[in-house]
Amino acid sequence: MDFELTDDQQAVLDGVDAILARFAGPARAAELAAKGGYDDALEAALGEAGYAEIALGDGTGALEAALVAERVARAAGGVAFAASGLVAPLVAGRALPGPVALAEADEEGPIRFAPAARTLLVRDGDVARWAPLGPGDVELVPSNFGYPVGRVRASARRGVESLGAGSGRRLLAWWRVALGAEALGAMDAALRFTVGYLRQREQFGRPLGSFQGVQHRLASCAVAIEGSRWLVYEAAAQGAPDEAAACAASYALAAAGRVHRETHQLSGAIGYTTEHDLHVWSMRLQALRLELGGPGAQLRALATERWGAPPAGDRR
Amino acid sequence: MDFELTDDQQAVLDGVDAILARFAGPARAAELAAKGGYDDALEAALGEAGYAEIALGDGTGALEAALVAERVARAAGGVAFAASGLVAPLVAGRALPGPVALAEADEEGPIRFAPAARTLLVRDGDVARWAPLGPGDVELVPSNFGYPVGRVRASARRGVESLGAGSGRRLLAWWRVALGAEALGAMDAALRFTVGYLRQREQFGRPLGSFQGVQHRLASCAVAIEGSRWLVYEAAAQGAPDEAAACAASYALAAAGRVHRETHQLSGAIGYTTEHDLHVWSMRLQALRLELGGPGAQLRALATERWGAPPAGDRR
Amino acid sequence: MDFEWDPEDAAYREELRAFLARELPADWATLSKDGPGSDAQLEFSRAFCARLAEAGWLTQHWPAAYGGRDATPWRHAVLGEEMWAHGEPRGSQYMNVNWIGPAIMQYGSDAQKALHLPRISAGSVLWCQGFSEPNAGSDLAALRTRAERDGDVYVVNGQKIWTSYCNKADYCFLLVRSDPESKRNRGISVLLMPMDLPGVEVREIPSVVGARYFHEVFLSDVRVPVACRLGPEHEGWGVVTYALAYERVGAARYAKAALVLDQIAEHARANGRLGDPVLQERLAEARALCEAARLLAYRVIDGRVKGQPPSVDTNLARVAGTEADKVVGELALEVHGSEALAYESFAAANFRLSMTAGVAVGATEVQLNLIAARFLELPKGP
Amino acid sequence: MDFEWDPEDAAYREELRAFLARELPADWATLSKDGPGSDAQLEFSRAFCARLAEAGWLTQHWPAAYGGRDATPWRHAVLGEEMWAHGEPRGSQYMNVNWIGPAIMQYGSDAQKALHLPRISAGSVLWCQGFSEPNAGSDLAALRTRAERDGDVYVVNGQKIWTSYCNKADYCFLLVRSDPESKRNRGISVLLMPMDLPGVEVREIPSVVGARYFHEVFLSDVRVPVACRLGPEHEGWGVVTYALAYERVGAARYAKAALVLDQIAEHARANGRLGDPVLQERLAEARALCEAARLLAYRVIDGRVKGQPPSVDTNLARVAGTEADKVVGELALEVHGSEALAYESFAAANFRLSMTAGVAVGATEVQLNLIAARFLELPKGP
Repeated sequence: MDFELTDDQQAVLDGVDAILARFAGPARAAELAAKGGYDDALEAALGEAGYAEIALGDGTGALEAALVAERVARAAGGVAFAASGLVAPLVAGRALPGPVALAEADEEGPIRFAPAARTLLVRDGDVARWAPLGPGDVELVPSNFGYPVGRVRASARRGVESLGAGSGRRLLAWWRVALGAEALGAMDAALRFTVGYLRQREQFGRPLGSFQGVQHRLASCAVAIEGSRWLVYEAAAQGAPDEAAACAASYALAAAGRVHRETHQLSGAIGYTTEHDLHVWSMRLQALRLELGGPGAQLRALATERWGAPPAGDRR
Repeated sequence: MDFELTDDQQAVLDGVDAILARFAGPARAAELAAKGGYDDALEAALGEAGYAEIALGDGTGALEAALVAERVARAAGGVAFAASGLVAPLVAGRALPGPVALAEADEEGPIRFAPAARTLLVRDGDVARWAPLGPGDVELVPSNFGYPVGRVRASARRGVESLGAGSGRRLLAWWRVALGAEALGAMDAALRFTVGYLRQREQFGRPLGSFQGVQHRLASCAVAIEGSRWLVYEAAAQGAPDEAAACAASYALAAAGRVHRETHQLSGAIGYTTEHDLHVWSMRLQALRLELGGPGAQLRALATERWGAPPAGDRR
Repeated sequence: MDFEWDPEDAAYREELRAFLARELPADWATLSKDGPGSDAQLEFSRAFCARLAEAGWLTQHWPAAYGGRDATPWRHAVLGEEMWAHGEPRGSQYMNVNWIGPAIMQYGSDAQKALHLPRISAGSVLWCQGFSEPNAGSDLAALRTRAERDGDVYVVNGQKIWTSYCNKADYCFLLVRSDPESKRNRGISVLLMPMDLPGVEVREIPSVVGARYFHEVFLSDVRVPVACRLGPEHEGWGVVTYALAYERVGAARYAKAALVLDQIAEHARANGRLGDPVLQERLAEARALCEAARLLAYRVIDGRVKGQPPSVDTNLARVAGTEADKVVGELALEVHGSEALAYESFAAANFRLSMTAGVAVGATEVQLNLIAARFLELPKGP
Repeated sequence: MDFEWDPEDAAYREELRAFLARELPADWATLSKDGPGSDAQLEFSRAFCARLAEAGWLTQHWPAAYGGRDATPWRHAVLGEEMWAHGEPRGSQYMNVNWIGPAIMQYGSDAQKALHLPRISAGSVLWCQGFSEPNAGSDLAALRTRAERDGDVYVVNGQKIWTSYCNKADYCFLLVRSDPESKRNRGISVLLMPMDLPGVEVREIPSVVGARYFHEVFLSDVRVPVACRLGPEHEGWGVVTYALAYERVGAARYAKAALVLDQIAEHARANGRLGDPVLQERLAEARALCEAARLLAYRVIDGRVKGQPPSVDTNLARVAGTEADKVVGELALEVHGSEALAYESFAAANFRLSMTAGVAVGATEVQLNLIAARFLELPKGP
């Protein structure tokens, strides 16, 4: 047991932080979001520095990939690193041509990062399939949840190459870990933004952040975020066991809902303008809650994994 | 529309308050609870003053009976007024020999007030049945949720006399209104106790009740209680329409859970001792949440009534 | 106690619904997606309110002396519920009729009454409110916008923020500090400022809620005639307090939330998911919140009918209305799943508008403070 | 980072479980229903702890110099989890080994060490803690119990409240104000007071949690030898702070909650209700809370292993542990329905014990204050 980063892990994160400081951040995210764009420059920079291979690297693996995915989300990076750099290599056993978008075969709604993706990785029951995405396969859908999203033609959603029996289950588990890591990074940043704002914002003659009613709500968010952190890290480090992955996603997506609600409630009107940064993370938190059947589906999966509860189907 | 008591209603409540001041209150409740007893003196006093007939009275009806049930619960009265004085007459069209206990035919758990009841009113699908209870029919069950409870023999739970088609539905609706009224009275008293305690209790040099973190939580409870109040009153005044009754019970039982949790959390250790009064109301709030399938069953019923959602069965 | 609608009020509701069915265009759902502040809806409101005025309903609750019908607050509440439930086709004009008009009746000069009241009751004028400032959010008394007297005019300098509707507004109900030496809620005046005066500059604040939702208003040496002042100089706090007391019932958010909730349930049914017990319980929880908010709002109306002074009932109702609105907004997202990612989707539109609940009506935290102080009588913190 | 147990610790857990399976009597579930403070459980703990001591595990985490094995905090955490998951058969003695012993090692005289440590490590002595007072709950520094020096003794007068375990205790770890002129956390001393001294009177506070759960201790002219003082006079605050730093990991409530949760799921399965989606989601929510609390507690242990000073991690872990415990307690009631009305039922027993979570470990509000101040670095209120 060891809950601190190794020197090597710290070096990995220092490296990624340096890249993110140059190529990411809320201002860049808002700029990209306005046009539904993808951050090719960040993608290239991460690729050049070797982060695309980190999940299957020499001395690095899933945990390091999850840590990077968290950092990218915290910096509101406009790339599909969680899918391309964490999920795809760990399911396929090799890197797939990125950017990668993740899909469920029977889900017809818009898909995150699909407009920019070169590869679609699809869960189709017990198998995962992947397919290259061509220009005519995706229709861009206007959205203001902070990600480029698009609808993928039904034929393209079926995928081409199967990754074998059991790969559907692995995809599900890693996808859950990835959602947890992305939610963690975005929550952390949303809370930090809000805390910083409330520290300096005065009302009724003193900083809003000094009111106990405000403090207790922020402190509860901090507990939810730190809880998410360790569940995500543990699930990633252990290779995404089904139960741990469902548990991490369940907890982190519930925390994401709470952090969205509280940060907006406590930030007031500035939370809604694109001239302050909160929306960059908070809207993404909601988008993450719309994926993979939503928080309820993760909870049901956890009950099934933990107690063998009969699968109850999705709520939608 | 009129949200204030009429003079007649005020007179009814003044009368019942005078009786409760003499025969009820938390000290008396704690004394009775210690031995699982029933308050025959209070029952007699209410009966002599004519309150047993208020639901079918001259110029009084269901709303007045609900108001009295609320007052009895607020004073922690140890009598089954809600069942005997509100539910039974409105379902049967006449008073049944009191005290009345309410049961579901297929529910085997302990029943509130059964040890003292002379009549069991049973919901059995679409009909309501009632039966006299004899001495051998009920086994007293030790409990510390503030009510005398007992198990009723299966044969007695089947009831004797049917109240006709549709009476089961009416019983369900009035039972829900009664649960709401009892929860309302107990919540109101629990919150008032807690507010009073926190006003005077000092910590870190000032009254606990002056801390904003505390105030916001108590204020949220107040909203939940006042919301329960009007939902219960409206449902009673309108004759317990199925939807309104399910709505009142749904909201009030959710509020009861919240008020239990918050009043105990904020009162600290004194909430657990029988030397302070909080437990008298708070434990009853939990008992009410254990009845009639619990909060979830009321919610499902509301969904069925409102949107025709297919009945999903009880959670237990 | 009595929980039945007066039969005439109930009949009026039916009449109003028939009117709405006739008057709202077929593409109203699309038109109203960006909320009452959108260009489309503000524009629409001029025609719609004129029709409401023709029917005698726009200012029916005003005294007959000012062209109204002395309708009861209950009758007016029916209008408010139906309007909110249908996306508030009056646009910003609900402010005009609810509290700007009444404030002018109470404090206005004859000239002000003659200028403004007929236009408001005809539905042909748009107003905005200039309250919030960059450093005074829920704390109105901290305002800094200065109005210096220069003969017959006030020279106004300052900045208002989070102003809705002002891109199309003809007038602004503007709070200014007329006494530069004053503190807190003293030394404030109200100006009925024409928005076309030189020095008034409106800038949209881009927002995730929708286009044209929030604005900043910059005021640079705006010369506002003293004749535009509403009420006594330096005593504007009383004017605002009076005006907002009319606003105590607030928007019928619960009516909107209840209607959206029915639509969510309908969507679930259409997709064969209404049998899911989790969804049933979530829908029912939300329904109960809407119903509680409705009755708590009715309690406020009842107090008003009886001429009682504004009370903490308003705060209780607002907290409940906000909660209902938020829960329904979140539920819409959850039920629609990834389809909600689309900006144009029903769920995303409702979620965006529900996000602002609790901020728009004065932060929920302020309401909770007031409930703690006035209803629970808890001691004040330091 | 590494989330795998050391193989030896994992093997130890198995060994411990086998030990518990052997040592806990068949009626342990009934015996332990009233919690670790009940007469039955305190009595049982003497025999049980003696067996743990024989196995070398009771004080394995103590230094070898004091008869321990220098076991790591991780090893000790395995013991803590298994004990809590099984209803804490050590009774009150977890306090002895966790922090009373270590405080005596650090501050005790040779005579105190010789007297107390062997008995604690043999499992044959019961302690209670005399901290809370009627007017000083979570605010320890407000304590008023006076200890006036009279030659070789302190004459102690005052009252302690909410004291658990003291009906059977041999000693009390007692906080007193030894300097009558002092304020707040100065002028406090710690006394290792024998409970059989004249003037010590214990009264049970009847409680809904269970029999013998809480007590008051009245201290009337109790003459406590000065030799019983632990650490320097008037500097007891430092002693307590040191002792409670050992307690920073706290009870493994999450382990108990997780086990109870599995039992609830088992009950639901047995009754054919595990297919209900609402129940599945509620169970899973609770499971996730337990797991988060477990990992947050591990973070605290990790800090301790590394010799880091106590940090806000403790507060995060406590809030999470409390929440998990409460949610599981409420869920037990809900799943068992009216059967839970019976005092003897599994659900009622768990609910009663879970009710005290968050109070017993220092009010959750205090933990939240500390997280706001230390972790979020929010400004202090007035």
